[in-house]
Amino acid sequence: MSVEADVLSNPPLIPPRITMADVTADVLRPIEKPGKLWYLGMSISLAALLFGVWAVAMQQIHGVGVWGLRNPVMWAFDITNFVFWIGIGHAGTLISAILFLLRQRWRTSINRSAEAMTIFAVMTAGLFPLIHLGRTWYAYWLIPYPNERLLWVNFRSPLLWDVFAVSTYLTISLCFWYQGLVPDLASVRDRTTSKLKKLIFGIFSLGWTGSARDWNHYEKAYLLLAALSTPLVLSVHSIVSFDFAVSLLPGWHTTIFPPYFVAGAIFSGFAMAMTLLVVLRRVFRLEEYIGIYHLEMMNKIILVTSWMVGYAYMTEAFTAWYSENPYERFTFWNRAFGPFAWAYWIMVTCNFFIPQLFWFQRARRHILTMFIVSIFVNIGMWFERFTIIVTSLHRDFLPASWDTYAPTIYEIGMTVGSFGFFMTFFFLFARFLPSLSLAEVKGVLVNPSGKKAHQPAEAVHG
Amino acid sequence: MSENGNGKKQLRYWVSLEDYSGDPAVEKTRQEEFYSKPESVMDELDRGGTAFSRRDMLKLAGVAAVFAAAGCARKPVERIIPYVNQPEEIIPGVPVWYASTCGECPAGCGVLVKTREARPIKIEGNPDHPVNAGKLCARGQASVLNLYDPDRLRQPVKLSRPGGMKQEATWRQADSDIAQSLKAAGGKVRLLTGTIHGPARKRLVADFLASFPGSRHITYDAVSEEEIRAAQEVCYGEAVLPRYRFDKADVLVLLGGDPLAGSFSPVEFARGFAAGRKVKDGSMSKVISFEPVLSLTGSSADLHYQVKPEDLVKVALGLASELVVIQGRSAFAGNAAAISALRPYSAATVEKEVGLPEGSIKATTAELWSARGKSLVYAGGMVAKDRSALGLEIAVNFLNSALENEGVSVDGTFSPSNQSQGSFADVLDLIADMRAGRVEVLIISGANPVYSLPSSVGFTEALQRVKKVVYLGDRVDETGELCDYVLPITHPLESWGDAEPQKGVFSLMQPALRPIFDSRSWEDSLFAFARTAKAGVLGNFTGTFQDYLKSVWQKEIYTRYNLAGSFEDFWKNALRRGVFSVRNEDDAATPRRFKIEALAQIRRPGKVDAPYRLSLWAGGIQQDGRQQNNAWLLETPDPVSKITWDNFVSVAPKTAETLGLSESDVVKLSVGGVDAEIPVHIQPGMHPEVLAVAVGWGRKKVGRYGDSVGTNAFGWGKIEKNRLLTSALPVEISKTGKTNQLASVQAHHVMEGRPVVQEATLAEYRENPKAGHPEHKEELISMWKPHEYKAEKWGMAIDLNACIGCNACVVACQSENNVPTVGRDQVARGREMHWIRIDRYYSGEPENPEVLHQPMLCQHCDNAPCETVCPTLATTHSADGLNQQIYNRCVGTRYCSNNCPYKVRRFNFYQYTHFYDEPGQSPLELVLNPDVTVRTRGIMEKCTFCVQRIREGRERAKELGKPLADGDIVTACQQTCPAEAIVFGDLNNPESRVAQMAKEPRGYRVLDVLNTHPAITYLTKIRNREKAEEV
Amino acid sequence: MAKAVTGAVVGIFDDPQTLLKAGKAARERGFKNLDAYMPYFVHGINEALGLKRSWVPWATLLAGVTGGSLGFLFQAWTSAVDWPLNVGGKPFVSWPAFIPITFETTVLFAGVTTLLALFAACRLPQRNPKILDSRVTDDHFALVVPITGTGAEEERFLKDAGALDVKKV
Amino acid sequence: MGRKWQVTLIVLAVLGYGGWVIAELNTNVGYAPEQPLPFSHKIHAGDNKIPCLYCHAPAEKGRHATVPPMNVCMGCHKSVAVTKENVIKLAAAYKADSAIAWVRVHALPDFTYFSHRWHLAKGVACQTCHGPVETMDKIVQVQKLNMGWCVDCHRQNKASIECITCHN
Repeated sequence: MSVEADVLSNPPLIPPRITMADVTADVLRPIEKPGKLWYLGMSISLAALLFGVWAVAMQQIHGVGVWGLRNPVMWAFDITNFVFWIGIGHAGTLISAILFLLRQRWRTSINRSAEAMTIFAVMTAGLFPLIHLGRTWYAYWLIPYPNERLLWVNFRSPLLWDVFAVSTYLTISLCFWYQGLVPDLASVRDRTTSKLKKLIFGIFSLGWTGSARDWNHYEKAYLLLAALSTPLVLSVHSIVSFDFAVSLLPGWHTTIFPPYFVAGAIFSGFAMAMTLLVVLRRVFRLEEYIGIYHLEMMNKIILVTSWMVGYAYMTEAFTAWYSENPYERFTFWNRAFGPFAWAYWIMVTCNFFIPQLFWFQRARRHILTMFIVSIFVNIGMWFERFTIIVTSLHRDFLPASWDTYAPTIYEIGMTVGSFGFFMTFFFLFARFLPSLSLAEVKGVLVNPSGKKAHQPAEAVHG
Repeated sequence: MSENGNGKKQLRYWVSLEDYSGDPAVEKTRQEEFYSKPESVMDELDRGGTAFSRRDMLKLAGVAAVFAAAGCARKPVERIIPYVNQPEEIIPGVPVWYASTCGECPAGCGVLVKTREARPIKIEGNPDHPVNAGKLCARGQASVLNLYDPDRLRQPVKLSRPGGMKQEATWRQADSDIAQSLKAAGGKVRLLTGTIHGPARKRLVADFLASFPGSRHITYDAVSEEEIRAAQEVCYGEAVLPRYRFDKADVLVLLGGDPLAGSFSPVEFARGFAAGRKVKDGSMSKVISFEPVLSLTGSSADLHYQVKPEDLVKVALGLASELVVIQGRSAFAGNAAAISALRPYSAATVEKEVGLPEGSIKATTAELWSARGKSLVYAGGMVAKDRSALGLEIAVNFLNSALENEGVSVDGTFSPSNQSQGSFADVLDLIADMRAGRVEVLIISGANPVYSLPSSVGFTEALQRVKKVVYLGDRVDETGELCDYVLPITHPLESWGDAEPQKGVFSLMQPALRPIFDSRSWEDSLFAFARTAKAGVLGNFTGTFQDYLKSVWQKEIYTRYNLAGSFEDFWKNALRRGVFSVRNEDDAATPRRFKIEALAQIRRPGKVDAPYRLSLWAGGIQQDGRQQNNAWLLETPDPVSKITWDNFVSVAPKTAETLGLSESDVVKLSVGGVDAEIPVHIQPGMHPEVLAVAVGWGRKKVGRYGDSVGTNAFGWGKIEKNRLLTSALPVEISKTGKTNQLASVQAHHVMEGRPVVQEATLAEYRENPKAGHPEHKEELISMWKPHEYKAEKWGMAIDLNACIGCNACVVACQSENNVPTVGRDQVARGREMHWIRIDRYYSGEPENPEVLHQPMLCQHCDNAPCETVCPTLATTHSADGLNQQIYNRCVGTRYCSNNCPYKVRRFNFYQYTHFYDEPGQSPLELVLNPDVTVRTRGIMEKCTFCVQRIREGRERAKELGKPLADGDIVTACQQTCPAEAIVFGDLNNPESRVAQMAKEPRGYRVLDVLNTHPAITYLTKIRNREKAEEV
Repeated sequence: MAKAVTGAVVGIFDDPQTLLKAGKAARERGFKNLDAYMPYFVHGINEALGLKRSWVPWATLLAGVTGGSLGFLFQAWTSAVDWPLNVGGKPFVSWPAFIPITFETTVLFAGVTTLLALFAACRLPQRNPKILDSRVTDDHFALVVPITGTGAEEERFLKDAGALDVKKV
Repeated sequence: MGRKWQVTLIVLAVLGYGGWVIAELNTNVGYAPEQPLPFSHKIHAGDNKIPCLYCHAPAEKGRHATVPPMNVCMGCHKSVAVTKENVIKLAAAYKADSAIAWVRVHALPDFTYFSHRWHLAKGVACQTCHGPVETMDKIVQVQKLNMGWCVDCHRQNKASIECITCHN
């Protein structure tokens, strides 16, 4: 089995002494017995989730009025969170699909958790379009189903595109993730001694046997799903950006938005994946599988995408100036120097200035540094969405309708709760499912059987 | 409304009204059989009852909340309770209109009351009425809400004084007790009322006084114009209140007056004022204002000069001096008395002393002289009421006479006004009498002296010396709680009455429904007292006030004017039309001779020895505070400051800087030892040495909405030589360190150079009718072919020159479209629900800005950005060009609002309709218009161009078998606009007024660069000035 | 003529390279219907065992085309035929606005079909899968050689090819 | 394989039927509550052939058809069938000046605008929406009266299906 180019220029992805059996044992260990840290993390997540449930319950009972929204700021934390989580949900599929297509083998250690992260992030994101509705109980009206009113929906509305994009993305990500899980579930099934687990994993592994014929179809389907997911992942955030780009609000109505949003999504997704992986490898002692090399590769991507969003900030400002459109110009001036300038500068600092640390290899390879930077990027990307939404809305065309915005405890609760929701799922995933792709990791082992210790594997195919 | 052949509204009239006998049994059945809420119906159902004694209720469509929207379970059981005997004139679902007179202030505007199933739901101006010609102010529009005020007194109350222990009383008990006191008083009876001017009402008061010989009637208006009348007496020999003809003034000079708001005939003045402001054949009126504050009228002025209140008289004298002494013009040129009186006030001196720009007096004089006979100098209002108020009015009279306006734009002989007759001196006499024990019975009606008199006059203390105080009012308010009896009076919509606002204009008030509560009109109460006392003429009169009214009209109008036809025909016609005018509108007044010796009465203007002086002012929304429990009005923004739910002290920006004050800081104002705390509003356009506070706020006992809202500024009034001074009061201002966030509906006040309100000077306009529009560099293109509008395409045109910013349209829309009020806290959070708002911008220097008012409502864009983004198709375009909002399809994404460049969409953040239909609010829900859906929480709403009125107009046309004509359909805002700034109609009909206006070179569409194709055309604001810099 | 298959012999390997070599050798020796069991996809096994190309991509293509056309036609039909409404002055068939959803339905149909096709191709789910050896989902590989005779030949072959363990099933 | 398909089909059928049932329940078809007096349209409109608009006169002039005011009932029942138990009850209620609280059967949501007048003017028969009332002893809701049902009829008759025709 080959690691090809990687082997030439880089140390092996995974220490050569690791065998296939080690992989199975190490990765499945948490499933057998979680550690104390897991319980701690889970409790914090549940507490945050509970706060969010309370906040959302109050909002649903009393109305959107409990939030700080007002005319003209009709969206703020709700849609900020939505876009933020959708963005987070991008790294997973990107790592899985695009890096798969690009044959980036270092993805194998992180793609499973990244995919899980995608799914949980999209689930979290998907809550916000529901929560933010004035009448959540009619959310199903956004679905074009035949009904007694004979009414359809407005296919011209970007919100409807969102409905399709997000649900498609969630479905396809689930398919992709699940397909990846099937062989691993079979591994658990064949390994566990517990009857119950055997039954459950037996059901979910669908009776996978690992036959070469099945693997033949499997590989093809995986490739196809990866190929479908790649434009999909790009389309989803493009469509989310259409929510803004298709409107006519200065600061929203921008053609740069689709690539800018996609880059931002990858950026934030990688940052979030970084945050999680740093924790995950520590909590589940997977340092050998998720090595510094993996993290460094991710940091390089963070650096690149940081420049992409930084470039987008500059382009936006330049276009506004160059357009001579007074509304557009004002909006960007207002972002940088208006009442919400603090949010803008948090965004620029966190997203552009701080990641520049990754020019230095020492920073790229230093766990604490990368952890802190990733947190900053998460914060910065949240504020990017906040800046786009709130600063554009609060001062638009008619100065008489200008106003301000301040969040309430319910919006903060909802936001904290969304992290709780996401983390709860992630901890459950790490506890009950193999957090690394066994099959794929085994595929990149230097010495799968452990027989020819410390020798590079021999290439079978070019 | 039913139709006769010519398509005009045919008015029904009230046929009979049950006798108010005061008999307990009758009273009881009346209470029982009157309105009930659906809730109470359900209660009885729950108790197993099936039979009801509800004669007047069929169904309150629209009242029941829209809870049945899409439940999966069986719908809640609904009951239908039919009439036992259906009144002939009622067809369920078809409105019935009554003509009446607005009872909210003595201006006496005529109204048409729209009732549905016997409940008034909307008030509109009566087009046949000579005073208001179909238009109404915000207060008039809001008065229908007062009818259903849940805090109205529901039965007679007896109080023990002092201490105010309340207990219920019966009418019989109260009447006999009061009658006894009246009989025993031996003429020591006083009747204290507001201005009363109907022939029958005046006769009733006279008869009542005659029934108890020795008794007296005192008229008291909290906001009065008595200086005008006093000056008229000095100058022309008779204490009349002239009818000011703003429509005849090509040049209008204002000296501290605010005729368009808070004055004695605001609708009439606004009509006349706006008529002159409209550009016709390249000309329009010119308005120059000299004032200490930025009043609503001043906000429309072409030139605005800031003058301290005590200096107004100097300006007036300076103008007169310039005209007569320097330029030697007018009939008074060379008059020695005039010259000697005016010589000290040369323009240069005045300009220097007062701080006016050089040449301003001369220029103003020149404008006035060039328009002599077609101009008007006006002063009045609370802001002008300082020590020299009388002198100011005399000087103004002199100017009007010198400018040959007397008899033209000042009508003191032909049809003078009766609209303000209060006399403060009389009130002081009354108080002296009360103190001296010369008053045994005091009956108060239509006045709230305990609230509106400064405590220094000692009315409250004097009240304790009166044996029996009877308050005829609709609630136990500040005055009521210090009386022996509070007898609930009917609302004007439940009452008979009459008015003669101007000589020869007789206006009739008739009830549109029977009293909701156990109440009695004040007239009937006077009857009952006299009858129970068996005293005088009234004691022998057997009928009700309705019969009395009819008999007085027969004698004093029908017989007096020798009218043709039978009296019954005359009466029916009067009821149908609501008004009978003997005034021939073509007749002119005769100019009176100005007594030149009057000039000698102008006292040498004094100086106010204080760094700041306080001016009180009466606005057009709260005026004297009698409607302070009206939530619609509380939430109507003050037209200039845009602040709701509070009053404030206005401070010039420079002054705020000097004193270190910022918006909403609470300061303590101290005037002659009277202290009160009040939040600060930084008001551009104020004179820097003047602080201003509106009266009409700070009531303590008015009800759930108005209690303790704001600060009572009447308390700062100062008594000097039997006169009440409300301006130029030396004031100390000190910070308290507290803040009280004012609930403003507008947070940003300048246009940031955007072409939102486009303006030009008259000179520029004459040169280029398109002046003021920004030049488009390129044509707007579209990817798509526009949709065709085959039949009508509704549109609107708004003349920014005419709009005075008064907010009448806001309240009219609220009333028509069931727009809820949201309360101070929600307004402060930017969630007011008004479908139409008036954006007010300042331009120029903050010290003396120009003001622009722009009504902003849904623009019904052809390419509506809101529609494209709605995922559920809750907002789409109709075939007649309306941007329709389907509430029950809305899920509340709020995306439409985000994408609306005009931000005219309103979101129901909470269940705001609880304002109307929460159980404790009963009977407020009866005000809801059953033709308009009540919106629930979580949905978006906005202006519909009054789609229900469009439908009604269509159905009317269909009924008559005629095509829709221009003007058949008017929106609520257009209907009430006193300035007639709003025109609605079919843009596809080239003959329609709206299509004509849309084509005018002045026409422009707001934000048209966005290619939204709004259906609303605005006409450029034209300033009547030569050059832009001449401010 | 191929003889009837009477069973199979399974050889367990612990190294992918050995497996590949064994597979190749088995095919060269003329064994038919070979199969292998692996914990992960070992590149080259298709060629080694002579497996056919998967048909799954055809299903994906078909579903994608169907999804896209249905998506677009559905939008056009509801917006322009069933109940045409003037939305923001746009034409009833605002085709540019329909592109995003057309794309999404394409991907949705194609993606879901891919997974379903995979299941169909692998005959999943199976109630009682034949698990040859629990180690093949962990760290071992298995080569399955169907037997047409006694099976001795196959057994021997596997042992020779380096199988750790050979058993008959 | 065959079993699987069968199971899938059955599940789908049950779901579809369930959805249909829920949708149908929501329409209140068949709603026929007890009324305070057992008024029979069959006797009045069927046997005695009293025209609908005789009692429901406002339907021609305005939005509401209304339950007739009691004076309309008493117009006949002063002299007709005065000895019947329920007519005696009716007369007693009328005399006591108290109305009967009927249970509403045909109801549209408050956010819809519907005018009987213009439907009658276009010649829509009462029975189109209310069913064969003249054969009913007790009034029962026959038609769904939901939006799809209204729109269907409007489409068939080329009436307006503009949103604001019914919603404002």
